[in-house]
Amino acid sequence: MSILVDASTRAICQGLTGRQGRFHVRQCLEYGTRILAGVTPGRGGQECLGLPVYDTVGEAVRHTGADTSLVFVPAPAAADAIMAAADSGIRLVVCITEGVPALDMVRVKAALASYDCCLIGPNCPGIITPGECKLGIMPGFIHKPGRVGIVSRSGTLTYEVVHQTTACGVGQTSCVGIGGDPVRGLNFINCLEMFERDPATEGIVMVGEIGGADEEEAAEYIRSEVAKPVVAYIAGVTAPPGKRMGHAGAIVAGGQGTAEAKYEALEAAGVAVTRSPADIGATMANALSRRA
Amino acid sequence: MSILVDASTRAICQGLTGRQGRFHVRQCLEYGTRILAGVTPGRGGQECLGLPVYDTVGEAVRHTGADTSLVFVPAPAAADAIMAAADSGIRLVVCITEGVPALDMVRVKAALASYDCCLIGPNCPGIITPGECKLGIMPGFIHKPGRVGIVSRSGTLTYEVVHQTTACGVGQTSCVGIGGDPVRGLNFINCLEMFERDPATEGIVMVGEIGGADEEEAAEYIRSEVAKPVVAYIAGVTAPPGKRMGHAGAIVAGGQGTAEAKYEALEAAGVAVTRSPADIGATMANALSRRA
Amino acid sequence: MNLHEYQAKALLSRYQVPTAAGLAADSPERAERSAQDLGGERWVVKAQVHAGGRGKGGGVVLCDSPQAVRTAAGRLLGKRLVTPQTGSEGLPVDQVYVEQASDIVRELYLALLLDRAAESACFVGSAAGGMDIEEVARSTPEKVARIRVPAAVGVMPYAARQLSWVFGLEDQAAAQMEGLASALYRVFVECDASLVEINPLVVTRQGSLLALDAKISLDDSALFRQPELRAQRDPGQEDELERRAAEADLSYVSLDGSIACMVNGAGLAMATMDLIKLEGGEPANFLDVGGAADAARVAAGFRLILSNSKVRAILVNIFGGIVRCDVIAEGILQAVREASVDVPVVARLEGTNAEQARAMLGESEITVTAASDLVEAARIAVKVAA
Amino acid sequence: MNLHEYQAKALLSRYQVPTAAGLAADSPERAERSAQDLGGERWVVKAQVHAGGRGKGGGVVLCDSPQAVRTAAGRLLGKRLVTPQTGSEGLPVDQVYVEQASDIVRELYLALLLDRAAESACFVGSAAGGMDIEEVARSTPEKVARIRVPAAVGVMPYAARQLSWVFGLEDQAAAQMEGLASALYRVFVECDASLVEINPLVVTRQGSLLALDAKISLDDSALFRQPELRAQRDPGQEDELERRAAEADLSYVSLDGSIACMVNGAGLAMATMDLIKLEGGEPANFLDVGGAADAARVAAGFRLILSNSKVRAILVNIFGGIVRCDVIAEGILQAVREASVDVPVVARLEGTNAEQARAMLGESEITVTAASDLVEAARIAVKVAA
Repeated sequence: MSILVDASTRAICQGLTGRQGRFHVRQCLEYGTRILAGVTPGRGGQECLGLPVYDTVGEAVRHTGADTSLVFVPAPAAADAIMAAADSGIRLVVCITEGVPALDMVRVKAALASYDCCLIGPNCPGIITPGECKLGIMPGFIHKPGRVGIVSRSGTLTYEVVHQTTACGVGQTSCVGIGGDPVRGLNFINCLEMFERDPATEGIVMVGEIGGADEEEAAEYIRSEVAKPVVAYIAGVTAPPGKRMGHAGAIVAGGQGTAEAKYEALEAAGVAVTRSPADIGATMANALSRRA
Repeated sequence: MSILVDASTRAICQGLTGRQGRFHVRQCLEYGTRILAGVTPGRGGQECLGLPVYDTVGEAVRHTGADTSLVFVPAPAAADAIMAAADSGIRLVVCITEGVPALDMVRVKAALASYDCCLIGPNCPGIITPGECKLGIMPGFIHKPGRVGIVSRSGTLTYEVVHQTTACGVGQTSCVGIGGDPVRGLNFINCLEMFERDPATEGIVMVGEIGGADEEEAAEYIRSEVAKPVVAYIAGVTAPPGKRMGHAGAIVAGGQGTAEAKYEALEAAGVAVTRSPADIGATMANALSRRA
Repeated sequence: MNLHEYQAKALLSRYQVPTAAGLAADSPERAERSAQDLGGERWVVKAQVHAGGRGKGGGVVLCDSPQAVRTAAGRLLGKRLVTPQTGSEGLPVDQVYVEQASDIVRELYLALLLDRAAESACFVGSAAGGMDIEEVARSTPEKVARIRVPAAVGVMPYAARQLSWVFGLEDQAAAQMEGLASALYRVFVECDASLVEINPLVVTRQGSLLALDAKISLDDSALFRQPELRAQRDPGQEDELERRAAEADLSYVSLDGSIACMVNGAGLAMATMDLIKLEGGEPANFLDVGGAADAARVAAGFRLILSNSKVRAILVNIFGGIVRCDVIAEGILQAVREASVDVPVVARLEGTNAEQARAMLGESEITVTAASDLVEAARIAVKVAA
Repeated sequence: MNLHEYQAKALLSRYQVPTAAGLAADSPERAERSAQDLGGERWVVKAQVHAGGRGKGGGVVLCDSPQAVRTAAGRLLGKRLVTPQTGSEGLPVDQVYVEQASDIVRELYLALLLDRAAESACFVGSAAGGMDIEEVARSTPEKVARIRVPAAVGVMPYAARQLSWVFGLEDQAAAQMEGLASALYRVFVECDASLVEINPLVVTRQGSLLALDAKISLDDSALFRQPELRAQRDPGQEDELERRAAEADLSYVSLDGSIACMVNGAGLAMATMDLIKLEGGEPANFLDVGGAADAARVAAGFRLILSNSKVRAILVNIFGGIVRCDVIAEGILQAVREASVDVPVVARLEGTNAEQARAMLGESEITVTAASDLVEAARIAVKVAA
């Protein structure tokens, strides 16, 4: 079992014909993911990586029966691509694109509320269910089918956690990179809810970072709604206030969003926090074995 | 028990100082409803029906701790009033106002999705929990505390149903008039869900009418999610297509929204439908006694 | 409220929607002069009525001289046009629209309407234009595409791309589609429309898009902020009784039966009609005198009902809530007295002071049958009307 | 990207936000002439730096003659201004803004910003203007009002009413508030701002509103569609290393410690800094060379790091996913060779071809310590930097 994607997922790629799209979709296909077509306005009728390319998402959906889309279009076109997918009946949009204007996302999030469509990202590594479906830019080989769900605002830091959970043998059910932008699709709480419901997931790793109050809200949620063990790490204890640490969303502004405040909230909610990014896997393995 | 409002509800009235507002709030107060203040921009500091009047909802909320608002403002100001309430922390807005432009409601509904605020109406009689709280224009005396939840798109037709359920002795837990506009707040499904969860509600009466597909969607929902007996009546079997029957939302357009189609969907979902508006109470009483 | 084609096209032109050059005329002479002023070689003369299917009813005439335009206009103006959508009495033709004929390659259907289920504006498009879209939607739903326009984002490029795909447009026409989609949405929002329909939207021989016919319906509730559009209302296209009802702030719809009804509240009014039908009768009208009916409204309702000569009985159904039944009873008696009603009146009054009201009706010298419940009221009305 | 006060006010004026008359000047002479051109009796000379608290740092001078304006400008221009928000090095003053002094009755705080939790624009207002709003929010949160602006509805009248209530405005000022709220939202949306702050917004003796100071921050991700605003960037206000990093498309933030780090990915970069701290060291910087780092980026990263003289050790942490570690190792060796690095370099390479990469580092003539895991890497770096 898993969340959101599995071996039956039928996907298309918006922006397949771009450099990024072609590069990463090739890897997804090699991983065994069923990406069935690409969409690039103005390139309908062409082929790319052996896949048909359509002008519109509607056309691609009609021909492939896809319900999931992986988005690699350039930032100025990302909002349009996400909405095109939602309006064409796509149920899950994974938007890798970095640098999407925040107000575009404000509008897209408001509009998505009326669609039955789930967005991951933008500015995220994507989602993977090890051994079944990889929709994103993460290195597939570090994953191992297993018992732990991972949700993270970071990219390479997620790979680090995956690496640790693979190394200590617990493996992963699904790993979701929700992205580093201030306004984004899925949030911690959405993923926690899905992992809590997923029978195969025995524990959850949550990797947060400075900025915003999502981790604090997640802590509240965990306290009342999550029975499975949760391990959390928050990056950015040493980050100075007022400075954007790479991600658009990673900034301590107005005294809000410090790593310390997040740790406190999570600890108060009974989450097993670790202050060392090197101990995440071990802490999770530990939590699972205490349960067993 | 009840849904949405009860003896503890603390309400304000937006548009209290208008003719309609004053008239109906007086009746609500006489019924025992805790309406604590009025809001009319430009009239802050005045008194009306012995209640303080404020310029803004924010001010009224701060002074009264209200979490519910009854709206009687004129149609051009209704959208603004609803949003003012939502943004001031009001959790339930009951908008009686008739004739609100449809596009205003489109925008308001889209905006409300990001608030923890429930809207009833507009163009509706309001909500009542008999013996506890009346927020609307329904005649209080026809109600009787009891076992049946009523949800209806109509006004006086609801009173008819209330009258019947009072007469046959089953009484009501709460009665919600969701209103006759095409775009509105609470829908059948929301109310069905609340009544299903309410321990005091033993059966549900649903009064629909021609236009839209809400009854069909409700039928789907009842089939899978509602265990309590549901009795339904749909007004407008004899209504000709293309003609608006009073309510902005009551129109059979493009062959969609006929009473027959709604009856079929409800019957297929196992709902006890009645074709006679005079038999609704008896059908409900019957359904309840079969259960007992 | 509906706009005429010529009004809709003038509005669309203002938003840069491409339309053929055309002029409205209210006399054959003006029609001829319009054709001359417009220039060209062929013209279309179209009867301006609030109904579709004008072609089938002979309301659209292709002419190859200004003289022929005059003749066609003369045959249409001042008459009533019957189309599949008008009913047998048809609608009066007070204006014709004279337009340069277009060179058409394909006919498409495009509309922007309020989608109740999605609670947003929604494009409806089909490559099967010029036809009855409801029929197309029933028989081949896959040929009708719906593209929502969420309020928070408005029209984004994908909407035009999806429509171009549905229509099979390329090059110039596809490029035009984006501007057209945005323009229609602006019309929709800025004019408080509930429907902006272009049927057919045509591709001309030159490969560009043109709105060949146009229908715009406005949200009556928003007319208070659309004074310019409200002024374009043509009461001549409306059912006279319905128009009079609207002026008295009553909601009335003419039906074909013989039992008139007068009810407070739209839902209860429909329910009353349904009950008449269940009891074997046929309702003559829908009439909602308002949730807060008073004696004056009841009187106005009676006047309206009695204008319909098919009426054989009147059923009054009032659920008195806030309103007191005795006040209504007094209103009924007074109205029946003043309007010298010559058909049987059955009244069912329930709610506040209902007993007292029934007594008043019983004691009156005027024959108003007081029914004790809804079913009895309907039965009596059906019986006396037979 | 931030705008200077004078740029922000020019922008606000274009949207009809009331501001006092003012002119920017880059020399004492121009400042004097600006005062003369503006007219009036008293002027304020304000240092244009990207930081608040200018008053406390002596960057705001009230003058009662053009001569005094010249003197004040002379004292500010060409210097670095230190305020509570600049750090000890301060920021360069290349421009002053000369403005007519206003007659102030009350000072308010008004901002429109992106509310992450609400995922919408949000007004923040407080009657306690002219002060540090974060301090006000901490000590007396009830004095700070937040009013969201949902994208689907924009600014509706209630927003201005609520703000007027929070501010205690009446009459003329309250009437002005509605226009002001709408104008700020237009600026916010049309300029892709992340913050439009007016602090203080003042009520003048004449009873009208005036934006006395203004700060506008723009969304860097949206600058591609704001060419006019992008052109107003002042690189002189930015940290030089951070600016150079941005030009090389790297993400860099200067810190005060001695252990430089270079990491691929922002989250892993922060985690690496945190680990250095946990092991008893202090990071010298945040540096994200990108999730898809290559040899060229690694080289650019080294050049950047080495510009900081406080650096005593370098920790490279690369999680090779899509990227191959052997390629990165080659890049490290080359960069260290070319840049003649004279501080110890510790590298932790994990992921694709990590073994091979470690071997390459071990075999090289250049001393790069290959650590086998994250903790070891941090420990070694802390040890060698001590």
